[in-house]
Amino acid sequence: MQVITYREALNQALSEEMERDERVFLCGEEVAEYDGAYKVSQGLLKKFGPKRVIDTPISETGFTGLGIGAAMYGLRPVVEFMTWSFSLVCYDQIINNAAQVRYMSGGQFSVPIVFRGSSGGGLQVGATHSHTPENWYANVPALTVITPAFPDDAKGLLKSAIRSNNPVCFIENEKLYGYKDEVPEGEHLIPIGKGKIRRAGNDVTIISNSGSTHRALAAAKLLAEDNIDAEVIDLRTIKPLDFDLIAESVVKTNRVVIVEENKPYAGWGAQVTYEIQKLLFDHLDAPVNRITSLDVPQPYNGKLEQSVLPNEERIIAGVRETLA
Amino acid sequence: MQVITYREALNQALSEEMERDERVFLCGEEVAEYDGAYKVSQGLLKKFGPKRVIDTPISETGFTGLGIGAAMYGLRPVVEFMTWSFSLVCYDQIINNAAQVRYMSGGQFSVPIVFRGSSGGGLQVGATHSHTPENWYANVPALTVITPAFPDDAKGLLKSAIRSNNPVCFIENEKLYGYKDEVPEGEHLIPIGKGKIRRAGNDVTIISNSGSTHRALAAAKLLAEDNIDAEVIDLRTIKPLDFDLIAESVVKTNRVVIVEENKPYAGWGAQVTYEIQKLLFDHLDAPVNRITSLDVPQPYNGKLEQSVLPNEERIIAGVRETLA
Amino acid sequence: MPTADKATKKGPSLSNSSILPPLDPQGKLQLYRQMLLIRRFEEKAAQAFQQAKIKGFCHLYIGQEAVAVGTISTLTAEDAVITAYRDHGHALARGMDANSCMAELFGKITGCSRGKGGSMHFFSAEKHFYGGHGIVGGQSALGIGLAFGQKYLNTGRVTICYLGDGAINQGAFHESLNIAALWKLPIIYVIENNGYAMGTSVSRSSAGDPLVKRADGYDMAGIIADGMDIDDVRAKTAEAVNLARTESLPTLMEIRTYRYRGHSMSDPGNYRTREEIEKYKKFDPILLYRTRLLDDKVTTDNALEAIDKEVTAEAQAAYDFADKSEEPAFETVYEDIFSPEDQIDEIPRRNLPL
Amino acid sequence: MPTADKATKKGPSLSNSSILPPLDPQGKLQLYRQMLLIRRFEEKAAQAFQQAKIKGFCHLYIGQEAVAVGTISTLTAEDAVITAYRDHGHALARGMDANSCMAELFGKITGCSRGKGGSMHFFSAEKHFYGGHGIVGGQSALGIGLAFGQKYLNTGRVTICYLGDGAINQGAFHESLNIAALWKLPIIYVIENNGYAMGTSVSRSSAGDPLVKRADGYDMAGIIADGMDIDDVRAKTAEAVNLARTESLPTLMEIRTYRYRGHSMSDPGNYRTREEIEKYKKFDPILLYRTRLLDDKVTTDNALEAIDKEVTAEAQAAYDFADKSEEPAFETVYEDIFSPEDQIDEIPRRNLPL
Ligand SMILES: Cc1ncc(C[n+]2csc(CCOP(=O)(O)OP(=O)(O)O)c2C)c(N)n1
Ligand SMILES: Cc1ncc(C[n+]2csc(CCOP(=O)(O)OP(=O)(O)O)c2C)c(N)n1
Ligand SMILES: [Mg+2]
Ligand SMILES: [Mg+2]
Repeated sequence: MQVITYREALNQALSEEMERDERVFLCGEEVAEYDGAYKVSQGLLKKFGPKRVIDTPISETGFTGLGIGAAMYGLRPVVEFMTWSFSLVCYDQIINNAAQVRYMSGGQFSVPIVFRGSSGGGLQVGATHSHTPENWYANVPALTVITPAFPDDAKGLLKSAIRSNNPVCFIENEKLYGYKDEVPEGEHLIPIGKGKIRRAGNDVTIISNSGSTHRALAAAKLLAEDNIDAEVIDLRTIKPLDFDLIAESVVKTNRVVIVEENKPYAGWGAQVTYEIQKLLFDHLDAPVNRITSLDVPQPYNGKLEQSVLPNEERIIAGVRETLA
Repeated sequence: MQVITYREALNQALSEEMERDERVFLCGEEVAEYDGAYKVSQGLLKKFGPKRVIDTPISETGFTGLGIGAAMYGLRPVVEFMTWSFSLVCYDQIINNAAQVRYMSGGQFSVPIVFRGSSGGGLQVGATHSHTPENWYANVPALTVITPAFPDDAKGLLKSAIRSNNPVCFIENEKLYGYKDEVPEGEHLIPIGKGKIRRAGNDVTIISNSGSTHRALAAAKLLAEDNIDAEVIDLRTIKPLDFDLIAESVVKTNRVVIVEENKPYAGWGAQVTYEIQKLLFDHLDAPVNRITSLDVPQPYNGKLEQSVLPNEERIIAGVRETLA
Repeated sequence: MPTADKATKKGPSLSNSSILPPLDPQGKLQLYRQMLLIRRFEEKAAQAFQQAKIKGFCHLYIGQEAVAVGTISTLTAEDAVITAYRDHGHALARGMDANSCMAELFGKITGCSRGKGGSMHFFSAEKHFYGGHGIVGGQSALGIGLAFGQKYLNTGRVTICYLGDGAINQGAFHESLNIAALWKLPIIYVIENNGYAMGTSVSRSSAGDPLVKRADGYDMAGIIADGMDIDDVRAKTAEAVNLARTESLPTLMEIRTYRYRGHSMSDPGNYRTREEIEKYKKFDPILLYRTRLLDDKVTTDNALEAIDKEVTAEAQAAYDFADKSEEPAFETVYEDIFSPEDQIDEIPRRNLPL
Repeated sequence: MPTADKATKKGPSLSNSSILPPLDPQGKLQLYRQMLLIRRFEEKAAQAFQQAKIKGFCHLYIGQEAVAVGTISTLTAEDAVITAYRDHGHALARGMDANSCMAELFGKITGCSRGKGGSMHFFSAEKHFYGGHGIVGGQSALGIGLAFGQKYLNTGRVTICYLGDGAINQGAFHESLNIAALWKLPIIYVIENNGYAMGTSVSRSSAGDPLVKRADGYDMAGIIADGMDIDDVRAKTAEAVNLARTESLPTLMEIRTYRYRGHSMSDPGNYRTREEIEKYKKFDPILLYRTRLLDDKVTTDNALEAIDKEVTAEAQAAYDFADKSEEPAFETVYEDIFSPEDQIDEIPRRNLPL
């Protein structure tokens, strides 16, 4: 199987889907002539031309709205945010328009659109540029939120997202763009709404997504040296949640640690906690524990930022606490 | 004691604080000559003149940013959103600027600002106009989120919010503007971050805020007829949470139902659930139960909308489930 | 004041002579009929609102009828229309059924948005009516998306996107103007300048006069029309539509009009005098057109009365239809959220545990 | 190309003759020194970035020095300055200490934002420098707030708010222009038109030429200056500052400039040719001013060399200071979030259970 980066996997998904369906187009800042700020769209302008790979002005509200209108008109736009942090300037378009037009029109207009781009902290770009917007969007009825951790999922889920007839927030992780792994060539669809066990284990269930899955796996490895056998679930899709998969694991381990980069107050892990304690109350031998970002704005300094993120040290401590 | 409406209580708070401190000014759409879309600012233009009570263009990003800049400059702005649903167009200003400038400047610039306005559903104004943004803002480090349910709190908390040296999201409830109750005249400060027991009880703790507190109280009354004795906590401040008050009650009742108008996925009640199960695990005799809005966009039709809201019927069923 | 004969033109590309073929009497009466239907429909709606059969917000269009009817009359049935929350007039001018519009106001399942949208959120895929949008200025960004789709798919169609004089101060509008001009999209932005955004007069909300001047900054064509005179509206709009259709170029129009009623049904309207309203009523677009039709001997008093009877009956029928229609069943609350998937497996949506 | 002698003026209120008193030789050398300090500082920063002592984004200002130095030289020390993420030049021109600026780039506790802001988020309350803002266009709304505060408090002060040519297409900017004009706020918006927004040339991002034309729509004064010529920058800015200070009226300036380096340190810059860059280097603002100073016999080669030595040493000292400074202690992560309360009880903030 090919071994390619997360970035290349996304690029393949875009390329294959654009080839497959003429209605798919990509727009965003620097996606065309610059080949993408993070090179996810490398080569696409050359391949598909300026009609379908389109550089926009720095007008997120304008081009997000444009994408939604075009989707209502029957196209299948992929709108790139250079980073999801910049989606805050067009929050209204995503929520009031993309997510609600179908409902408000009594089902007359669908909005088959994918919003995608990088996100997350750890790159020392400061508080304005380091948001993890999962919870803000997952809270919105009618939005689907996908956060792949591995190249194969990046490809397979992006292809599924583009084929979905509904608005999808596809939240990539900047730190993973260079991560390499096996990815099937050609047609490769990962189902939306399905998590995956990335490490089987019996002692504790660690639930994570995106960059946090890698942190969780690293922590699990270290815990194994101490004979703590953690199961790591990579949610992949944040909404809808694959609760069946969670339940199966929790029924087995009876202990849960959630690792999420969201800021803590009402992050997505709070929802997962709610559902677990509500539906699996008698299966819990300890409180669900969350390892989140600290409840502070993102600092620039590298050491401070590392301490803000849900780092391995804190995950390990969290697991030990849960097992204590 | 004077018996006045929630609206009048807010008006008194504004008026008293503007009188007290010349740096306080109010801006927003229709706050001046129109006396406020919901008449919260009635008479203030007449009293304080157009320098301090200012009609803005329909430019939420512009005037929110203006407020933040003015706060950095030493003024104490109160920025009115006609409804909080319209704050989605200026989400970036609130999060990246109001909530982060102090941190990013290493503490050099404070942002003493109050964002306030109506919110909530039940008025049949459709999906674009019925948001309850508590969770979106409470998630943000450095924001304080206040949601008064009663006129006395409306007055006392707004006065405290205006005197705070930090950015406060003060989320009023449109359905409560006409609600009348006793309110102390003149100086009356309610501490931010303190909840209040609005009904004492022993069987179950109902945690709520804003409009939901009234629904919870109504449900508690009906439950009492069935000899179910519910304690109703009105959080008043959503962030920071008054966890001590919650804990005291939960240790007594061992059962919790949260009533919130937020959409369910990662609403504020999910955070409260997380904290309760984490810190009071052994005190829970049943899962924490949440009665939230349904996970659908807000429909216009009145009956549908009532079914979407956390109505009394659902609260009662939720309490029964928790006690079962 | 309306600016009959004071219309100015900007931008190099607008043709100088009207490119509309003259209307036959039938066509003229049709315009009259549409304007009057909107008025009677809304008078009925106002009544229903008083009876609490309509709830929430209800923004009436009375006084502005010549704008929607005039502009839309220059379009083909397949061109796209999108507007703000004051959308009854545009919906009816677009040919949407009065019954389904009234039923939507009543929140009934027979409504044009199945009772889910309400007054501010009318939609009709069939009539290429893309809403009805509640957030001020938000639709301007969707508008470029429709025009983009039209161009992308080579449809030869154009889009009209309406917004209010107050809405021009939303950032979304400016971002959209820039993109429309930069990418040469076939869109006509129509600022319906009715003098007020709620209680705020234009001069208190917008720097720069006339509003249409803002087009210049984007090297976009700009044009002013008198919204009380449907012929002027049609002539000016036709130029803009022609520019969009033949050269795929956008235009910003400012159409000067006036609303007689409050901003919404709950607006006492203290920000303007009764005299001002009365003055504008002398320029009533329906009255004006009526006089012109009679002066030009296009029709007779009797014929116009007959039309009034017809549309009054149509409005009443809509009221009755709406009143008798069913409320949506509870289950519909969960419908219309997600489009069925046809290219991937259905996504396993679940109701969150509540 | 820079537009020396092609500057145009718009708006009725700008005075025609320069209102700046002529600079004495000392003053001229001071301008030269500031520009050169910025350049040497950033060359050092580039080096430190290569050494991975600076992380994240680092947007260099090299080539644009005459804009920050020229504009800020027309202000008093108490006027307000606010800009975007390409902020090193403005910070130094504002008189912020090179040590604290370099230390901020290194993320040290001695940095001007205590190591929390980084390159994009410089601040100094003492120097009336209101940031350093990372979200494109976002600062334009804060700018009207500063100017509003200045007017409200009757300070007689003015604000300069900088933004890039790409930033003018953010809605925030337009909303702010409208409010600035409508409320007559003492603000000067300076578009630093360096030809590119990352890899997107102006003509690919902005409809309308020149950019400053967008001021017309708001009946706001607009003015173009040659950003490679510090004297032109000063003369034009002084007019705008005067208008703000004496009549409390805003101006939109477009200052044409060029950046020699990539958008940020990680930009390979394939979107423009080496020739283009070389062409602009002939207009280098520092070189140009140096030549003028020598031609005008204001100073000598030797004196200018001495200045170069001084600022090079200052940049090196800043590097050494930054390098030797302490990292912030872990506890500081929880500091600077909340301002202490002095009118109400301290709010019982608690760390969330993690
Ligand atoms: C972003 C946003 N802010 C505020 C409102 C509330 N609002 C609804 S209509 C309106 C006035 C709009 O005036 P105008 O654009 O002139 O349109 P008109 O009502 O005159 O048709 C306001 C402020 C809103 N719906 N959306
Ligand atoms: C809202 C937003 N969108 C996108 C970005 C990413 N971004 C940072 S700088 C930049 C280009 C800005 O160009 P310009 O305004 O011309 O300023 P310059 O970099 O030339 O100084 C972009 C797209 C951002 N920071 N904020
Ligand atoms: Mg209006
Ligand atoms: Mg630039």
